[in-house]
Amino acid sequence: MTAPLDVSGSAAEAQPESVLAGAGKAIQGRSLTRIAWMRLRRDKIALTGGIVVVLLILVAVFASPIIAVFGHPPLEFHQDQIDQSTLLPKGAFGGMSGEYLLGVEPINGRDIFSRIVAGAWISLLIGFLATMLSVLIGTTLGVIAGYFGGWVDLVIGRLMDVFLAFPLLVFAIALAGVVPDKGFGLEGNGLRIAMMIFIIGFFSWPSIGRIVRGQTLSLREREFVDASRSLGARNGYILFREILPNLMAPILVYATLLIPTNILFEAALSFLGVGVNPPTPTWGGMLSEAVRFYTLPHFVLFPGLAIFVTVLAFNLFGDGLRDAFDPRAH
Amino acid sequence: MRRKTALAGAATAALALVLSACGGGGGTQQPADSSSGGAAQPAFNAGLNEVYNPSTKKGGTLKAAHSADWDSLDPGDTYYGYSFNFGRFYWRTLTTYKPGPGPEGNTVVPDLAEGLGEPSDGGKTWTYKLKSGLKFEDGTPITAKDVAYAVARSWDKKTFPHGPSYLNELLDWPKDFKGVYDDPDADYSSAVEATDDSTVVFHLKEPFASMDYVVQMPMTAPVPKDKDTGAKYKEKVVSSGPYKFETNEIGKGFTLVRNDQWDPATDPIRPALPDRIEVQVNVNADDLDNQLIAGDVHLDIPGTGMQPAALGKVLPDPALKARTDNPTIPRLWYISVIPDTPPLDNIECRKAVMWAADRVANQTAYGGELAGGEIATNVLPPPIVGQEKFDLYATPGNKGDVNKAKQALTACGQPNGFSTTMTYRSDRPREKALAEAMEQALAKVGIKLTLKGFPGSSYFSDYAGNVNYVKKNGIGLAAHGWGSDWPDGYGFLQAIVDSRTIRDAGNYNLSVKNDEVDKLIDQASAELDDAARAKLWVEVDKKVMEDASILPVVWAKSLLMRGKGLTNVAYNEGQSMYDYILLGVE
Amino acid sequence: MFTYIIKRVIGAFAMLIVISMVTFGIFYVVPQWAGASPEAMASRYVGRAATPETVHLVAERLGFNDPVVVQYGRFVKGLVAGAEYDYGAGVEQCPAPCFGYSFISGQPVWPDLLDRMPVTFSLAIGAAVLWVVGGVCVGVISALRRGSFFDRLSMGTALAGVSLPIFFTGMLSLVVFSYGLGWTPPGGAWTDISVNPAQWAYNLLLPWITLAFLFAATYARLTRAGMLETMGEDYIRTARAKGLHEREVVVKHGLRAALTPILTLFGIDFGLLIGGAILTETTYTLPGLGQFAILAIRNQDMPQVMGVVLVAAMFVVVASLVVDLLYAVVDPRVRLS
Amino acid sequence: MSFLDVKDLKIHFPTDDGLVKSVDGLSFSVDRGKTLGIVGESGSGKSVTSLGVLGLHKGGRARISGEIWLDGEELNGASAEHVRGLRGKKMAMIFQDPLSSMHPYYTVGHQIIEAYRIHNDVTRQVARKHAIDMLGRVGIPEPARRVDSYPHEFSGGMRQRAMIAMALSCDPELLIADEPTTALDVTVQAQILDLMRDLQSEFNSALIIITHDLGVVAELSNDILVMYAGRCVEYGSTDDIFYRPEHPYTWGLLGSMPRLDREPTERLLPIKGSPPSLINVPEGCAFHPRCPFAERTGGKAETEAPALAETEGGHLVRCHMSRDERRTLWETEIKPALETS
Repeated sequence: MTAPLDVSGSAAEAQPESVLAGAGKAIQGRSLTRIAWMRLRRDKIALTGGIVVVLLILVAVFASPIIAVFGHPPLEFHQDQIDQSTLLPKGAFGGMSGEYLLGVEPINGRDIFSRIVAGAWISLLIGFLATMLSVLIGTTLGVIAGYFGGWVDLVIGRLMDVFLAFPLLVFAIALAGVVPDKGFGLEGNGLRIAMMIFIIGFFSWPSIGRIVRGQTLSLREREFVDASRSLGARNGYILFREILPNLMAPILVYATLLIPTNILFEAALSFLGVGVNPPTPTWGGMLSEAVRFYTLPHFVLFPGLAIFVTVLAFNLFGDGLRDAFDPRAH
Repeated sequence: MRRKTALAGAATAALALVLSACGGGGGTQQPADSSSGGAAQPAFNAGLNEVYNPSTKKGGTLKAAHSADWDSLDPGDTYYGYSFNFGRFYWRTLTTYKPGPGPEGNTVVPDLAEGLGEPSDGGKTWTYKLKSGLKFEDGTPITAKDVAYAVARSWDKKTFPHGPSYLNELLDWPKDFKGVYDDPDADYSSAVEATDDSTVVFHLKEPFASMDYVVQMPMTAPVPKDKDTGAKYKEKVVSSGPYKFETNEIGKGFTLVRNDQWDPATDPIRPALPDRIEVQVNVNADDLDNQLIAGDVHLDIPGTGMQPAALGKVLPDPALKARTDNPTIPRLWYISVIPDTPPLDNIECRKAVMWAADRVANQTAYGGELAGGEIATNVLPPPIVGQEKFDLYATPGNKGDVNKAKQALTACGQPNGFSTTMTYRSDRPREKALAEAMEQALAKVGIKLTLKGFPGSSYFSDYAGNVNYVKKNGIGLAAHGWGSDWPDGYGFLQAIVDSRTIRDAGNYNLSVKNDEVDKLIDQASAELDDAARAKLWVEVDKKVMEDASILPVVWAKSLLMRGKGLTNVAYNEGQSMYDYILLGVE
Repeated sequence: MFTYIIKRVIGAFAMLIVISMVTFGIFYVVPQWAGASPEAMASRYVGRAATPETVHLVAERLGFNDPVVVQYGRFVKGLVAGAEYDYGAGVEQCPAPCFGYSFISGQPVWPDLLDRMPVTFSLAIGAAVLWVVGGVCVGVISALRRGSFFDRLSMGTALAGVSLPIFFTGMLSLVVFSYGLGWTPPGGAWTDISVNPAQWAYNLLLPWITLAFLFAATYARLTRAGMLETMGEDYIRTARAKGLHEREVVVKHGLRAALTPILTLFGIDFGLLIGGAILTETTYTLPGLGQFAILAIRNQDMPQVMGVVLVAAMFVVVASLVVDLLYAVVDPRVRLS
Repeated sequence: MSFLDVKDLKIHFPTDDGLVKSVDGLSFSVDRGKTLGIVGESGSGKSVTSLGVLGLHKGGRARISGEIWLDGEELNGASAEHVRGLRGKKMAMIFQDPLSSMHPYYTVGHQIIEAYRIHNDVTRQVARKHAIDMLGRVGIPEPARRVDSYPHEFSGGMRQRAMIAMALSCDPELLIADEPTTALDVTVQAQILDLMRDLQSEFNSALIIITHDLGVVAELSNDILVMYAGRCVEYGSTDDIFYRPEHPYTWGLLGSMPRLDREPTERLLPIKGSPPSLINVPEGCAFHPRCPFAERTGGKAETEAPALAETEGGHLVRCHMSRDERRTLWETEIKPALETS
């Protein structure tokens, strides 16, 4: 599966030249960030996405109190809710009730609502940290490739090709299978999560690397870079003072769009059974258990919807952010 | 070989068992009219103690499916119960389990042989006389040489790594024997020989009584030497039974058609009803259940029961439930409590685990009473001859006893509990559910479990059955399951509780390392009297439970569904599933 | 052009070698670091309760006692020059490319891979046709009617589409259309096109649609963005000024240019997909390369894993090469060197 | 009535930020064989005007009003399809940047053939011959070979010639050239202008040249229209504009015109500031914030929009200053400054 990520530049419509020329005067002097913020504030859909993202983060952070009020501990068995012969929930609609908001799991009667709330942090944490890792690797290598060009660019370009040609999931599954119990000062789920962050982040850097490389290439040719080079500035100075600051906007945008992709990746790994160790709940893991009980719609639906809403929210927000930063879009 | 003594000890004892149980066993009746009439109305467990829907009508196509794949179709390279059972459509062995329902299914009857084996030399030599008129599918007669050759080829574990090793260990193979492939002219008559066209003689290193049970395994199915292609033979097995291969695509399926060279006069035990048998492998398990319910498939080959989604459909529906049988099979699902891992090296800590476990939750994890099995209180499952049920760790409602567990923890010096790791096979959802249930139950007494799943394919080789791995990673508990090759104490217990079988990797005994248990095993193996021996195996069982190194979960039951239009359906205890060779279609 | 192809092919080979070494390392070296002895590795492939002798023999036969370099060399030699397989009663020639024999079933890997390719190809090609046609059409219409109800609806759907994991949509579609309504066959249904084309299509309909939905969403978004951009280009104005019919302006001048970046993406997507649509095939239990890969990993069947990984990587490499060549054909400004 | 008669043309674009009045009440006319120059800074609405005449804003978001009479036919009210049929055939356009204005994926020949075949029912071979012929006529050497080249394989001047060949392929009666030489070297500019003059006399078409550079239209045009902020500020014969200009903006343009006898970097009478946003056109006279003489109107410039008024003989000026005041300024201050420099 490839990242269903829109990596192309955004659109510009045929506009009378006067509009842009005229607008150019009015907004001169404002920073790009402020313009972007102004645009973002007007984009209701993107704002909705952003608000949902914030809510999700809050849910992940305050999972314990939420569960305490609305549910039962996510690992707690409620076998009294289960029909002992079929092992399915006794109540209608998968045992949904005021007590168990989204019903209970078959076999052990765990509270699905609580498990979904408790599963949020894994998805978000891995989504965020893996993205940071790929941004770090992608930006470093992309800037180096774009700035220095020549054989360095060639080698890094080939490296990106190799990564793109890797059957990712196969590797992820294989690697996850051979990871030991302890290592790098971590053990158990800590190591497991670190490994997933590593796998996901390490394999998704080329997408951001390519964008950064392209941007660096064009920045390198700009006058201000030429100017400081002619003044004898060192590479390091040019890179950190002049190129990187100008890369911040595209990096921010594509990082935001990479998060949902990585969340989907995490869900896929958990779905294939190589995620964090049970009984820690994850949305992908819940879905993979639901496969065996496909006759229970609620068991399939809720974790799936949780993934969907999260990914959609990030996509909406990221799209809005990109439109806001990309002057051609408006 | 540590195993030798055990085998030798078992020898004469088992002999007595077999002879008495068989009652001179002739087994010449047609199974359809064997038992008391048979049942025709669908009812729950209708195929358990009698033949359901008996029929002698020939014709039709039996459609069977398998959610995974055979280890091998080669009689010398297979070790799955369903394979032993199903293979009898296209192979015949010296003996076989008596077909049909009821306790007699545990006994063996001659198949290729005219009668059961003739022991001599105090049980060190076993002679089998072949029937006359036996032919391979190409019309060439089956001779004793073909049987001896089949046994000799199966010795080569390099070529046939999957099959059982009993004959490798029992027979007196030449010292420098390299196998029939590496040394085609080797003389292996010191182990097995054809003294004439119809006489097969086995020479054992030590006396051994249960030879008739061993030769019912497919290593004795004849293989013509000139058609033998080693590891590729499974692609084109030459039939000695009533059906032969029409097509065979490894990994997809195969079709069996009638073998016109098979003479029913030589074979009273196989009614051979269908004209054709079609087998699909690697079918999605849920789809297989649905097809079985709908009637598109007659038979689920592995015979281990239905998937949870189907159970949810079948159990509440009386009409569907009436099509099922629910036998207890000689299999125990359990948890190894590994004494190598501190603090489980202290027996009190192990006992704490015993007391803390919620047996009902564990049973539910395994699929509940019908699909999972009866709550197990000790190691030996009920179908094992002489089994006794006892419970050293009885708790109210089987829900575990926090107080007793805490007392044990205190006695262990860990009053606040401890942390350890539990492994399970990640491709087995029931083991995962079990691990989660254990995590919950043990948490109540302060024992913190970390759960780790591993692929089933390398579970015993690389992880739970690998001594180094277990020690290095501090594995305290491991989900496990075991079924017996034949239904006595030795057949069930030896591989999983004898500490002397333990080696570096690939172990099945993960946790029982107790000298007293080993001593009792030797004692039981040497005991001649049936009843006394059975008692001794029960003693082994008790000792293991006292050692608290095995936490029994369930004595497995499988919920089997009789396919629509299937005739002559009967559960056979020896096979632990439906007796496939009896089946016919309407 | 010719030297370019040669260069790329050499580069592709180098990439495959790197990938094969990494894969080999993961499956052969990492377990040893974790402390697995050759015997421990061999005991994965023996039957229940195998004796130590059996395990030792199998370790010897599978070559686990040799240094890893030797084992890798043997693998490469098999690929390049073929290999011999001793099946006991004789020796079989396994012609190049010989990916070896399954450690579990003893079957040669390459024919198994060939056998599964039609499934994955059928899945990928059918879905690709749907998603390219569907995604591009929707994208073009959305771009031309920017801001219309259709645009909002289809872009909303598309965004939802890229946000849905395929194992979720796949499962839902099975629950609804197969188990619920009975309109489509259950998972795992596969008929070769040469046996019955109608049945072939019927069986694959649901996987096609589900997979296409995911990708169509991406392609619709990309096409829309690309169309908006190209339709603002000067040459579109020129085309209009020439008096061209609007449809021709859109299709011949606008779409043609808008599709080139999509071609690149399509090459990568399609290459990855024919290398094994793991999640789709898992969800619908289709016997394709993706399922093969999952089974091979679960069974730790190393020759099968090596085979499927290399074949999958090869498809990606070939697809990207083809795309680059096509790019030069489509866009005359691109010069290959 | 002239061959092309545009009356009170308004082209407005609604945007998120407000209504953009790109063209706001423009009237002009051109006859066959005559040339009109439209001059103004970028953003003054010249290009929008030309696209509007061609009907290229139809169907978009633009709000268009006014009348466009071409050869006795009103185009603004006509159907889009009808106007499309006229485009390329009756009226054609040459664009500013030939590299971006030609499709990069098609050969030059293909693009000319395509243009020709829309309006002429001929075979590909005939059209190809015609294309080669046209390329030859615009002065492209070896046209039979170059016909299969891609735009990016041409030099800038060649591309513009090809562009002209494409525009002329159907013998249009009205030809609009939008900054035809802006993207070209000075030497090539002259060649292209010569070519256009020759071709115009050959085809006897009406020609509109749009440019920000008065120099371009000096020799070519019969009439010149000076645009500012979507409106006409001065309209007259070429002589009027060059020798008797009356609008301060025109003076500014003249002052910024490069001349051979002047240093190219030198800009006399530069126009301070930049063109206004068309969303917020300044109150009163649109030019007043940049006009050095605004204070002479006594505040009128900030409050009241001046009308376009005839000074004499078809010479129109939009300015609050009186005719005499303007003429005096021109004669006493501006002209001498321009001449002495």
